[in-house]
Amino acid sequence: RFTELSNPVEWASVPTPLPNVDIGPDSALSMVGMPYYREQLLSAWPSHMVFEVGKPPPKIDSDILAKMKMHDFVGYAPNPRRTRRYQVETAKVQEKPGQVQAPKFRSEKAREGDFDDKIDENTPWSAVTGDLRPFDVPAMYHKVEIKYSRFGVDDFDFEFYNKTKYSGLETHITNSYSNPLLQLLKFTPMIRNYALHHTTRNCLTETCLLCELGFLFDMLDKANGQNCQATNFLKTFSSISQASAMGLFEEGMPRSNQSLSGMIQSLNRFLMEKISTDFKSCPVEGRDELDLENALITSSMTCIKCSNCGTETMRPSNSFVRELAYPKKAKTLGTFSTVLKHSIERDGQTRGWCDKCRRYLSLTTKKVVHDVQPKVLMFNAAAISPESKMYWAERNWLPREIGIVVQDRKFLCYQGAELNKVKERNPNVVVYELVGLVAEITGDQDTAPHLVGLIDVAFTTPGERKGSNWHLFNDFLVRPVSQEEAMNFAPAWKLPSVLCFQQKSESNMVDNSWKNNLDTSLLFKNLPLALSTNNCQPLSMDESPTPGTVFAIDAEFVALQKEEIEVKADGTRETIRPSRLSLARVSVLRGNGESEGVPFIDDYIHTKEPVVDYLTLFSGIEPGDLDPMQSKHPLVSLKVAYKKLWILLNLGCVFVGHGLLKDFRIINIHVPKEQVIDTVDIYYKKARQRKLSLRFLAYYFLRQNIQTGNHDSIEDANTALRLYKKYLEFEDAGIFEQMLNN
Amino acid sequence: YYAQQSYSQPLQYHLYAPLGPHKQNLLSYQRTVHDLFLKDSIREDLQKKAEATLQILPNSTLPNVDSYHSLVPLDLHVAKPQGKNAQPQPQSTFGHTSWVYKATSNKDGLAYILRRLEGFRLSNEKAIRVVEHWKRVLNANVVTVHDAFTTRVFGDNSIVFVFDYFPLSQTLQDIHFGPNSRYQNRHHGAHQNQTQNANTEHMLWSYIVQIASALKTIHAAGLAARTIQPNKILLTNKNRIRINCCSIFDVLHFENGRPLLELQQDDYIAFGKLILSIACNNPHAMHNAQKSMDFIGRTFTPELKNFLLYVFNGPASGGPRTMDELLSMISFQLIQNFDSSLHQNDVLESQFSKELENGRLVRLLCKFGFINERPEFAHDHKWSETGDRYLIMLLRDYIFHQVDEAGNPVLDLVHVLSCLNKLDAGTDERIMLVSRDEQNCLIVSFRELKRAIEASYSELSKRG
Amino acid sequence: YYAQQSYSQPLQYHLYAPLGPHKQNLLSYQRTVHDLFLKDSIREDLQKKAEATLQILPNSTLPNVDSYHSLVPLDLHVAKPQGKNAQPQPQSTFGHTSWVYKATSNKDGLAYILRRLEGFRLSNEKAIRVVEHWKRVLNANVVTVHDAFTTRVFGDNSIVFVFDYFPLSQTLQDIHFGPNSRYQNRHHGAHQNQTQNANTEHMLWSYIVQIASALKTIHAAGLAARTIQPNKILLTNKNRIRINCCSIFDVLHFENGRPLLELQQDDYIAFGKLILSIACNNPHAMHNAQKSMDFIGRTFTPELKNFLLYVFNGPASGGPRTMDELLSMISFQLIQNFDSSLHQNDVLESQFSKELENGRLVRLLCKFGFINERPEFAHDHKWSETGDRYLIMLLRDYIFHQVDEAGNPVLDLVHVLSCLNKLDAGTDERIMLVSRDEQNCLIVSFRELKRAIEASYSELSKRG
Repeated sequence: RFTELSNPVEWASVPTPLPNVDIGPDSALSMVGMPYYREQLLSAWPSHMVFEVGKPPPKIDSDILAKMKMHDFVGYAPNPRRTRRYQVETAKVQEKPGQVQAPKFRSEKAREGDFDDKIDENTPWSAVTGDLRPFDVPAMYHKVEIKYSRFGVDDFDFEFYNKTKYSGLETHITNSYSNPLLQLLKFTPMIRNYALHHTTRNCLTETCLLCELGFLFDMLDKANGQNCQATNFLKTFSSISQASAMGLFEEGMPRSNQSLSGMIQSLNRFLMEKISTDFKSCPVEGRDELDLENALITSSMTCIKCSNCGTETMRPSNSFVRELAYPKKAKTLGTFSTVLKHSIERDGQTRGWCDKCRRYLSLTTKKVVHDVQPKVLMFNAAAISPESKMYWAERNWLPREIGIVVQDRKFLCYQGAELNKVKERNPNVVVYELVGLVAEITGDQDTAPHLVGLIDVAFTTPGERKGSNWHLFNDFLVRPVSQEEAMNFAPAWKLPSVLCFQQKSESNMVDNSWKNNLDTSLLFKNLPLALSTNNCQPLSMDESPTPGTVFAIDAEFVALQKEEIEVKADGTRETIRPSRLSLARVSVLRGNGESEGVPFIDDYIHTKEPVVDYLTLFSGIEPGDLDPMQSKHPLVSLKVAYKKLWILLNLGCVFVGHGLLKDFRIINIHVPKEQVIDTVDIYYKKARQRKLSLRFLAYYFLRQNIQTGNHDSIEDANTALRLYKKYLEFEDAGIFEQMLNN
Repeated sequence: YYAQQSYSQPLQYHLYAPLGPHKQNLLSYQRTVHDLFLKDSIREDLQKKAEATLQILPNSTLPNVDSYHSLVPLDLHVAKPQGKNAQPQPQSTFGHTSWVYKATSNKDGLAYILRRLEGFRLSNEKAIRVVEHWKRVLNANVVTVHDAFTTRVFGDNSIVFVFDYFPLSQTLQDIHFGPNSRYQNRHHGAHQNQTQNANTEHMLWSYIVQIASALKTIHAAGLAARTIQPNKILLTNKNRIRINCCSIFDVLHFENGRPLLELQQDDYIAFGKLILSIACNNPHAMHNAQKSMDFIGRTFTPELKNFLLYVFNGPASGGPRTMDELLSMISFQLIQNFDSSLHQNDVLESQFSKELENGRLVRLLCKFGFINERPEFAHDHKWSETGDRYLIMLLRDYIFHQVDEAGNPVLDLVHVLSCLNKLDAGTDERIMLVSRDEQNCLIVSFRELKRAIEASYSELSKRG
Repeated sequence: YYAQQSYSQPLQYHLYAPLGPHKQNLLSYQRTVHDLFLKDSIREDLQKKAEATLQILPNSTLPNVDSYHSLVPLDLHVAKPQGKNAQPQPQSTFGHTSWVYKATSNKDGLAYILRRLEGFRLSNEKAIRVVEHWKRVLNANVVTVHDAFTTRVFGDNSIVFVFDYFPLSQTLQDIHFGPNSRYQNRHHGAHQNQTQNANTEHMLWSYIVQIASALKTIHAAGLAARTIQPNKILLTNKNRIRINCCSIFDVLHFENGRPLLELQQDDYIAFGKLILSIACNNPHAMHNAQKSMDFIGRTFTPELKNFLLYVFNGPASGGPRTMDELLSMISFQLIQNFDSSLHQNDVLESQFSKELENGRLVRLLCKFGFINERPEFAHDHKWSETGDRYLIMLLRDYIFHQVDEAGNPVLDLVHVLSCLNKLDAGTDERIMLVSRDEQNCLIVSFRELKRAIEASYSELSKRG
């Protein structure tokens, strides 16, 4: 039966035969035609949709690539399931997680009236840890950059990066990669003490790095958290040709074959040896000239045994720095102390000449450590090989303390609970504590690696130590961190380079007695070169400075490198480096007494580097002035000029001058506020926020025209002194405010 | 222009792709679907031209002429179709009733224009041989003549000239002086603003340079154009003109042949008249030549006036006008037009390459379609979803199945196109594919994926 | 007029009609003129260019620079890549170690050339601002500079100039004097035949006209090119040249700025040297200027010699060379090149008109791709493989999974395209889909299938 009103059966249409065309690789697709259409085509896309072009190709996370196993041409790896399958990256520009924006310039803040510093100091640095993937570098480890506004470096808010009382070191100085190692040495009490004591001596060697370390450590102490620069240390270091030969200089090294970690380890070796030598040339009173060397060196013998005749020969092999060697093919990862023992003993096989057998044979070598134990044990971690990275990936692998016993030509090393047991039964065990370390931070491919220091600053706290106090020293960024944070590593981005242990008995032995032993002879001497033309009279013995003695000071500079700017594609301009200035002349005048205003220092500094700009108008220095062959002025080395000022500083003298902040920065000295009287600050109208020039002040208050030609530091220092005296007069009469407002 | 009977709806170009609203204020890295594909205006223009070329007259009674068939009469006076059944009126030019047809050659399948002059009796064979010379005149600003022959298929004695066909072209007459001209209501230059005058002058120079180029080729071939008149010059593209109907006068007036030099000098004057009338926006500008020249002097640069003075009066030294002189007079404009035509080339090439790219992407997407999810090979080990085909499937997901954080689909055409392009080129970029169970990542380069697709495809075609 | 309910219409070929003037019967000498700029195989050429543009460097350690990413070092001395791992050597030009990279801008997604000079320390902001003037120089024979900035992301102080990228371009140095130059083994003109000499002269004039065009724009902008040297001029297409590296010298030598007039006059002389050395096929032709000029006189037309005499010696009247004089001197050649470039426009347009459908098909196939086999909606009832989506899946099988009697796959692109076209338009033609288990037939029209896809797609975009 059929229903009467059945729907007609639907049949497929009889298709029209297809055009007999062949669509080859070069033929147009329009060879197959379109039917006529009366409505919008299906292929039409809505026009409101917005698509973005120009996105960089997505990056595959490095940990996935690390786990990838190749099979044919496909790399397989387990899916970490960080996002959904094929989830789009929403951010147009992939920002590095945890990147912290540079703070506003001080001048910007001042303009915007933004004095609100109440932001929780932790926020910018720690808020991001939540979202970090295992290979992401936390914010505080990122390389920090100084920004320069048109007001120069003073406008940069260093405080944003460091709210501790431990000063950081600035970057943008040649070879400042060494900053973390310098900090590590500073917080190793033994080395600190030796350096400062040495510096008080009359060591005049220009290339003495121990002196420079002393100056630097003193500056870091005095700055008490303010940013410092290792300018003079690095300048001296950079002038040592031996260091250049060892490849310790940043400049001129192609980026590709420069392993920063390798450089800092070589530097470590070089420095230890260099300061030991420096110490010998001018030892501290009452100490052996080998004192420092003995404190640093691990002396050992290499025992070479012939495999044929069994003859043993011994050769001394001393070293300041031990390199860690990681056992290969170890079934289980050993502890740090087993690695240490392995590294020190270093059994090995070599082919060599046997005197007895008179032929080349395979020899077994074994290192034997004597019982002399250094006070400071430096290790280079040399964590390059995959197996070494496996060790450092272990959590809490690095022990806080290790104990070493050398008995019967055997080197024994203990840690942890075992050490505590050994301590009880063996009085000969020497216990070392970890002072700190230098670690290399490798970001993603786009950023060059850099170094940071992780240091327990508690060791240099005088007196009894209460627990540990770890700090991160990332150039001028300094932050307290947990011990957990400091002593754990992540092979993807953080690996140790240098480890520093110190004998427990030396901890917290902070010796500040050097301040009482200053050799001040330099102040009273007229060096042969210093045949003064500027009525310069050296201090007589009855003019010996005492705390509070006032001196007027002014310094002049020349430029060694022009300012360098960056102009981006969008036209924004940024100063990358302000012009690099160098001290060219410094004048110090007596501030009181009969000879008030008479200079006793007027040093022109012998400058070896080429000068790109003498800035003659401002400095009064003319080409040739700093060249001993041409100069008509007495030239001294930077070290001599510096040391005089340093002695005055440590005698507690007070410096009067105009705009001294810049002068001190370039001299590379930190003078505590109590010891500075700056006429810029005295004659500062708070309401107008304007700094007044020396020339204007001289004209207005002293009715005197100065700086009519090129500047002259004696004139300027003298003017500042007289302005100060004028100020004292006004103050005395109680009319200073009134005078200033006029 | 005829609508086709059996498919009475003309193409709805606006339905092709939505016209908008186009988003304004997009950032430089943002695109809408319109920016990713060919511009609608270009596509529409080309499609209309193609459509016009393919237009046929249903139930036509027009005969085949020589090797040409499918004749469609065109009325060049009326650019727009005037209703379905309007009969085109023959023109009367060249002293004969004249018809214009579009026709298809059965030699090469291409469309040509047949221009038929009714009632022409050829008495001297040499007359029609003149066209041979013209055939060799190849200039981008001259409509090439391909043939000339006499015929009686229309039931009379006709001569037919065969020219290149330029669909949707218009004459300068239509454009500047026709009833629908957009220049129609423009007032004389005095009332126009500076910019308008500059634009007009720009156009004039473009015309001058192109006509000069055409004349140079024609004169160098020992011929004279004789048709430099607004109704004999076609505008085939924006600002692109071509001298039409060349050779016809040479055939028609073969007997009373005037000296070549005279005819060529006449070309210069006709050239001047044409430019003058367009500049003055008045077809009769020559009637008051002095006034018109004054106007030119007031409105345009002195160079234009100098050009006109030269073509009207000849060189100051007396003697005939020469192409050399003319060209060096306008060389400055010439080089500018040269530059713009090279620019135009660059634009066309980049558009063209984009379309070719799309063509390749279609082929690629079809390969995807051929390979993926073939049910009949499910049992076949080699074709199962492992190895190459598994990768191809995951790649398809990678390209099309992007999601956002909430798991909602993301329809990102740019992502699709850029993936396909990279795949097509086989770049070394590595991407991370994720298995459907989300357990594994597969890292593979586009180069390898391309190879995998090619292998699968050729496997498939071997079976086919 | 009839209802078309169940009727199938033939597909119309209206979208494919060859456009433009037809030139099938060209004589060989005509070809040289008209194909002056056009590559013989545009398709292949464009495909290669697209591939070169997309090429990336696997495992690259090159950083992102400003807004540019995916850097690929190019060695302009060696046009072809020398194997994957060949390290390109830096060039030392402009007095600095110099690198050239291809990079993609994240602002507009286009490829650019970054030219990096190593060890450049900028201390005067004004120097780099010079580039602003150059950015406004837009000429079809000048490689446009887009940006200049300094950067330290390479681990040194570099200045980077951003130029337009021309894939597969070569310098005139490579082409005429390079080791693989096809001009390498040509002997001096005396041994060449007339045709070869004519062709060479043709090319020379083409170069001359193009450089003149570039110089005209540059000089008019108050600048000087300073880089008219064979290794600083790119050939980007057949006979199409562009002056490269403009603005670099202006920035580098900003401090010791020489007067503009002097620099511009230097451009003329460099122009002459370039043409002379190419004409003599000897990079050192200037070393023996007299002999070289004699050779020119013997081999080429007097016009070429006159041109060279003018650029070397300046006008007979003394005084500086001017563009006006130069242009009117070469206007004859200029108009020929103008004609050629218009011809090229015609050819490109006609090629282009065939490729109009590609974009549409890509858009259609992308919709398919977005809808089909989305794994994440497998659990969702509406998105499961029933209803609309089931149909779409069967349609996909119908389009792509055709088999022959033996069950072997049929890979018929024409079938695919005609289905897609019918689907796109939504015709009433009904087709029979077969379920995957082959138990049921579903008869459905393209119109309904189109609706089903539209519905699925809009559902998808609502979620997105």
